[in-house]
Amino acid sequence: TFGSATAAELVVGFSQIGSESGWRAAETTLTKQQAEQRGIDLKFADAQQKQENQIKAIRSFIAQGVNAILLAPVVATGWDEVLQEAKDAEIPVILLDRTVDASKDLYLTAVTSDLVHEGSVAGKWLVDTTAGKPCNVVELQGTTGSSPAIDRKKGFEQALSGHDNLKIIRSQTGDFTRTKGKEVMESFLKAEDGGKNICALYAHNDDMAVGAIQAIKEAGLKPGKDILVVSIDAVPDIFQAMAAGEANATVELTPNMAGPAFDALAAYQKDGTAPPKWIQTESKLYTQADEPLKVYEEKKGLGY
Amino acid sequence: MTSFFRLYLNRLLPQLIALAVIVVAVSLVFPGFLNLEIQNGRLYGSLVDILNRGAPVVLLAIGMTVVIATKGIDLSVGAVMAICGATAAAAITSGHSLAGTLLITLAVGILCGLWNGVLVAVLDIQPIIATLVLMVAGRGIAQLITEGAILTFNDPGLIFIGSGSFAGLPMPVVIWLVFGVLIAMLVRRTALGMLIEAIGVNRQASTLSGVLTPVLLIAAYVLSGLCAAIAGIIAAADIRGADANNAGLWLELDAILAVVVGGTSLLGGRFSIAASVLGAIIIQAINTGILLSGFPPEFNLIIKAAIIVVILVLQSPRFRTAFAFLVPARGASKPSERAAK
Amino acid sequence: MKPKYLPLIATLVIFLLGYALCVAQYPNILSTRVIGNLLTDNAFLGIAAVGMTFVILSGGIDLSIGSVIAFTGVFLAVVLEHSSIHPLVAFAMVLAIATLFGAAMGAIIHYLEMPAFIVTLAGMFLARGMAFVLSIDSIPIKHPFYATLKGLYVKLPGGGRITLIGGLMLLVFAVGILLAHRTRFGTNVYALGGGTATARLMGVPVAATTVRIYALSGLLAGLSGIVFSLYTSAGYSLAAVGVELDAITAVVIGGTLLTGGSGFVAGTFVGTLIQGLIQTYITFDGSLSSWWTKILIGLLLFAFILLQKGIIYVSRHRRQPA
Amino acid sequence: MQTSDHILSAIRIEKAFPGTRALDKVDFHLRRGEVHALLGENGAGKSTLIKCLTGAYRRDGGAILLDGTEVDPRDTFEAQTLGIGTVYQEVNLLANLTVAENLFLGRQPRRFGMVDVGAMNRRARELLADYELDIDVTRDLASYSVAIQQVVAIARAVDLSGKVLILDEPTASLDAHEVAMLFRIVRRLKARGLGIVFVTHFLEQVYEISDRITVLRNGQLVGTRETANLDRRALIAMMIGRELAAEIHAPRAQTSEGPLRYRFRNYGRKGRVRPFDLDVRAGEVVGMAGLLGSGRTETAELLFGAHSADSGQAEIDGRAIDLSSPRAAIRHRFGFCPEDRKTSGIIGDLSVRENIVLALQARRGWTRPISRAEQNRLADHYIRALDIRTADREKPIKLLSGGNQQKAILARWLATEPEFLILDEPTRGIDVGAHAEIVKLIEALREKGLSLIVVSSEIEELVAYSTRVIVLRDRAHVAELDGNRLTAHEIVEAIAATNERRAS
Ligand SMILES: Nc1ncnc2c1ncn2[C@@H]1O[C@H](COP(=O)(O)OP(=O)(O)OP(=O)(O)O)[C@@H](O)[C@H]1O
Ligand SMILES: Nc1ncnc2c1ncn2[C@@H]1O[C@H](COP(=O)(O)OP(=O)(O)OP(=O)(O)O)[C@@H](O)[C@H]1O
Ligand SMILES: [Mg+2]
Ligand SMILES: [Mg+2]
Repeated sequence: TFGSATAAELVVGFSQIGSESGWRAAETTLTKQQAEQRGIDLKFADAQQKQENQIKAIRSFIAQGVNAILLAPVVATGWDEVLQEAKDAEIPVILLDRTVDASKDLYLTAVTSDLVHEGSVAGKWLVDTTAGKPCNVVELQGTTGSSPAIDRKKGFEQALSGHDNLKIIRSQTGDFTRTKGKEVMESFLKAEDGGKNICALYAHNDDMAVGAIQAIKEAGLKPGKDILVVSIDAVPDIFQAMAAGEANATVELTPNMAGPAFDALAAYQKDGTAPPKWIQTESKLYTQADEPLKVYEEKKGLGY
Repeated sequence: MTSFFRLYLNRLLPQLIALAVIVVAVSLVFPGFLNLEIQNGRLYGSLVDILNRGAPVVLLAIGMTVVIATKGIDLSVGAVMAICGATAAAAITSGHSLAGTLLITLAVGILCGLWNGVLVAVLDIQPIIATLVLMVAGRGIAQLITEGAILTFNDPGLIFIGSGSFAGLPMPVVIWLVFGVLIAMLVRRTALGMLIEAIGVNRQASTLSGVLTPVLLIAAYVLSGLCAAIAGIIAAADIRGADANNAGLWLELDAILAVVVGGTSLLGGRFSIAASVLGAIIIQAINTGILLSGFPPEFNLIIKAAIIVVILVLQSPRFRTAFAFLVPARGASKPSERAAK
Repeated sequence: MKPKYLPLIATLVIFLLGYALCVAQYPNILSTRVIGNLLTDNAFLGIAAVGMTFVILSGGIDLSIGSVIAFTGVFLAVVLEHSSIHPLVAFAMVLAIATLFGAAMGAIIHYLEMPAFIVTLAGMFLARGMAFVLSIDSIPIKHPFYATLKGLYVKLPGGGRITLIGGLMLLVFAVGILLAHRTRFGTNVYALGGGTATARLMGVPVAATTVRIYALSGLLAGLSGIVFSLYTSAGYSLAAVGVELDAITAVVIGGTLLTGGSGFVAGTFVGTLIQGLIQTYITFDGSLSSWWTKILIGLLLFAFILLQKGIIYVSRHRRQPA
Repeated sequence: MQTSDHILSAIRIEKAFPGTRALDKVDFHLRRGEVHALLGENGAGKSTLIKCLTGAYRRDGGAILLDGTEVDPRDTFEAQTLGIGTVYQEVNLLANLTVAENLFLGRQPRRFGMVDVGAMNRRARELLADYELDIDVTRDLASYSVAIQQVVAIARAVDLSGKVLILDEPTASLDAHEVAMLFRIVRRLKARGLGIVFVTHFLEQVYEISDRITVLRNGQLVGTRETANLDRRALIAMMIGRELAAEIHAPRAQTSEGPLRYRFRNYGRKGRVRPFDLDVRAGEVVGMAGLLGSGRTETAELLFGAHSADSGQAEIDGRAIDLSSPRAAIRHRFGFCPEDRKTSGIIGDLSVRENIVLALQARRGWTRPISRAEQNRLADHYIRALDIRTADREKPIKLLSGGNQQKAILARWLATEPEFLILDEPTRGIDVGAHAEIVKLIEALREKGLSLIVVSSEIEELVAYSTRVIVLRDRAHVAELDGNRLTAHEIVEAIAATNERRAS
């Protein structure tokens, strides 16, 4: 009974980046669900995409004396000082979905996927699918300067290197949004001979891919056949597109980062077991062969 | 009538020249730029894309012009777009008819405008701050409606507004053309335009002359809200979903920029809706041009800033007086004036 | 008391009231730790807002400061990583660049008679664009000198601390107050806000003053960028998006008229603290979803403005001579 | 040309604005120790000449000699450092700065690089003491009346003028007492050897103070004369280029009293005007006299609904009416020409045409626009009728000279065909010719059966056209003079009865 009482009083602060995408909304929902299931009192702080707000939030958490802090860092750098403060206050910090450039002893563990790896999974799928046939690829980048955009580009390029049949002919930012994805794709299509020059699209997230698919259709081409579509995140809507044969593959970034994080925290609180410094989530590849409609139904209710 | 048009052309000349220069410059970098063809019964080509993609900013700029003419500013239009897009998506997915959905959405836009207008006209709060409240809170309201997700819909009627076409033109283009002409007629065929300009130049003197200042001020913000609502519907219909997080994000700045590129002073007074529409098209032409040019995206902002600075410098009053002899606008129109008579 | 102090007093009263309410709900907010954090966390905003106050007092606006902050950070990070230049030298370089950048905008505004809103909007695109071109990655700054600077703080009883950057903000506000109210330049700024044409007729050097105002704003944005880079030990081109709006808000809820000519640097200080307080309160509450956070910030902003109006209205009416 | 005794010479000054030649090779010579009146009709170019002299405008041609050496002030600051102090037309100080800051802007006393506010305030008080003004110099200028602001502007210019003092209609908003004070100071400066340029439309003042007169007409120099050798008629002829037919102060025509139409009972507003009773008949001109700040403008604003009354009621033809806003008043065919035309009169960026039709359009509502042809007709009619000097009706009104702006605002109300017209200082800043026109116009309107309320600081003028004069003091109506008692002397007596009370 003593143990359960302390568990009930466990207060965890969660500094979330914001709510800039459906994926992040799902992550927030799942984190809250997981906390509720475990009887954790979750203090949630939305940083509106600003690092300074996240730092303020962590400082406030420390001032309030929470038992642990979850941090989804908006950017990798600049956390040393505030993490040191948390450490001084003996509050364990767990990083969610992105890592930081700080000494590893400043946080308990990081539950993340490997962004570079995601890009290379997508790239590898394209390499395998085209099987040596020449193919011009256009790329829709995420927000310029954001770490997913940089790493997913890097991973994709790594996977493509050495396969001279694959060429990235155009690469622009679509700001991770559907609207911009559609607009940029429209201009790609115009610029590349009405799209006849393009054989595949790689989008840094599914939302841009969904927008681009519409642009491809409106240009009179068949997405998924005339132009292969591969993207990252595995949000529900892309499975609908895959079911309709309009998208070919997506790499999952699971929104359930909190589950493993809370497990690690519980173990640590119980008997001080230090978890590994990096708990990597799986970057699973989904293709049209994976019963997309079924996956869609599973994911629909998660708050994407 | 001819002199009316000449006056009009004279007013729009700098914007037309700027647009022409950009179009020529882009088509030099990208030769296919001017191609137009009929595909699936609609015009297809980069120029059409500019008109189509520019729709939200054009619509916002129409409302913004009137607000700015009253010496105000409306920072909330981007957020109102998001609210209205979310409202439309929520309404249509919860089973309302298309007409009902549109009515609800427009009403919400008008309500937002009313809120801003009351803050400015009745509570006498400075426009930037008054509309900042809704700018900050509005996106939250939009997310409250969609619960942070992208609310997708499949209603063909609503989708038609975003990607259908009418008489060969994309629907968004048709909508802003019709709406723009309507509003321009409304302000210029009635006395509204003059009264609004009077308020913008000297609110106190206008009130003393019997102008119904508070009502007109509120009306200006209501129009801006309405424009944002239409823009929000178009943006949502375009991607078949309401993206509360990103719809209209920072578009208020583009809209203000469009108004200024169109030559309307931020200090209020004289305004031209046609010029603001051209301003918006110029900005979209820059954006599309950058996308077509194939530069790495890191350079987007620099290129955009540079072009805007050049356009603004060219139409700044100082520059125009200093180089008046280069611009034959006034001098050259004289002989033709004589010829016309 | 003179009527022109009313908005300032109103803001102060509102801040104290708000603070008392927060403390009533979360007594922890009274701790020196929270107070120290309030200064440290808002240092960069406060410094930038001082520059913004001068700009707004003169009847202008500067939308470029957020981008300049980002540019400064990236510049410092790149310079410190790729060369052996001492941070102090790099600071001097970046301050010079930021000042020149501001001065150039001021010159364009004055000599080409273009609206400040647009010139600085272009400046905002340009500065962030330059940051992108320097580097799109976020670059950590690992220079030992940074660690030294961050180690400088005054411990308060109760675990709070006044850090170097928090202290710097207080210093900048003090200097700003002197500059506004005790120098000819300061009076000239108010004069421009009262009406450029009149000011010109009265012999105010309009050109020099305008250029200096935007140069000052650039300088302070650069300083704010240095503070931000100290705060985060990194340079990142996407940092500080929208800080200009926060700064404008701080200035305006501090009681300065956006139309220029009336207001106080000290008010901006309180305005900055009010914004920090809203943020702190929301984090302490910790139960709000992302969207309710935004809505609440908007509503609190509205409440502050309304309250300010109310206080001014009521006291004006009471002072009306019978 | 010998320039030895000329402290300031302007030679063949040219200045053109789009559509107007404001100055056409104008020569102007100012001697040491003289008061030189610069006269001309509205729009003759007086203010423009002054602005060219002080560098506020860049001149297109010509030269300026100060003390025999050519100078070229690039801006007003340079002119100030050269020793030219100027009061520009209309109050041109910064309302948001304190009185002391206005006085010492750009030359605040400093200690250790910081402005020494204590010293500045002390010196400001000393400076104003010369003008018998004992006010709190640390308050914003905005908190003082137009008259006080004007005195401050004069004090500043005088203090700046090492060699030359230029006064562009400084007396427009001053009363006799303040004018006398100003003239004392001007004479003192003159004795010190300064050259003083004085622009005004009050010919009495010209003859009282000036040594020489230069007249401009349509941007051209008409001539310079010794004041002593130029009689009034000749002067007016020089200014308007013909003989002025009617005598300016024509004796008041006997009036035929119309029916009582407007009744105000116990009408007032706390803190502004003490409740008063006022009856106005059709075909009657009620003048309002009083010192500056006595509450005339506030009474006028109250009657027009610019501020709503909080006591008493108003009636037209025996029916109670609501006058809570300008619109309500306009519905009852009220019209109001405000005293401060810059902030509450003109719509600067709009054209003369739009300014003239504005009130009419506002009353008709936005759905019933006045056609462009009708607007043109109205504008042209009033431009001709009131002799508004403008290149064309599409010129932005802010580019008109001050007097012509005033006429355009008058036209705005006449276009609405009002029945009750409130004019606050309608002749301020208006030239002799136009002055006579406006007086004639007031008479004509009265004869047409209108009721008028006219606020004016020119008592002679009030006597000329009023059927009755109300005297105000300390925001209260204290006397009503009509019939035989309606003389300048009686009015002055009524005003002066408690002059000692207006200390502060
Ligand atoms: N900035 C300007 N732009 C265009 N025209 C102007 C400008 N300033 C003055 N004018 C014109 O120049 C002429 C001379 O104006 P000015 O103000 O010098 O007259 P004034 O003699 O001072 O008249 P008043 O007695 O009414 O003050 C007028 O026709 C006026 O319309
Ligand atoms: N001595 C004073 N000190 C401060 N404010 C004053 C003083 N005298 C008048 N005022 C203010 O200036 C304004 C002048 O009052 P008002 O305009 O009604 O008087 P007026 O008789 O019309 O004088 P004016 O000829 O200046 O218009 C009022 O608002 C009053 O508050
Ligand atoms: Mg004049
Ligand atoms: Mg008056």
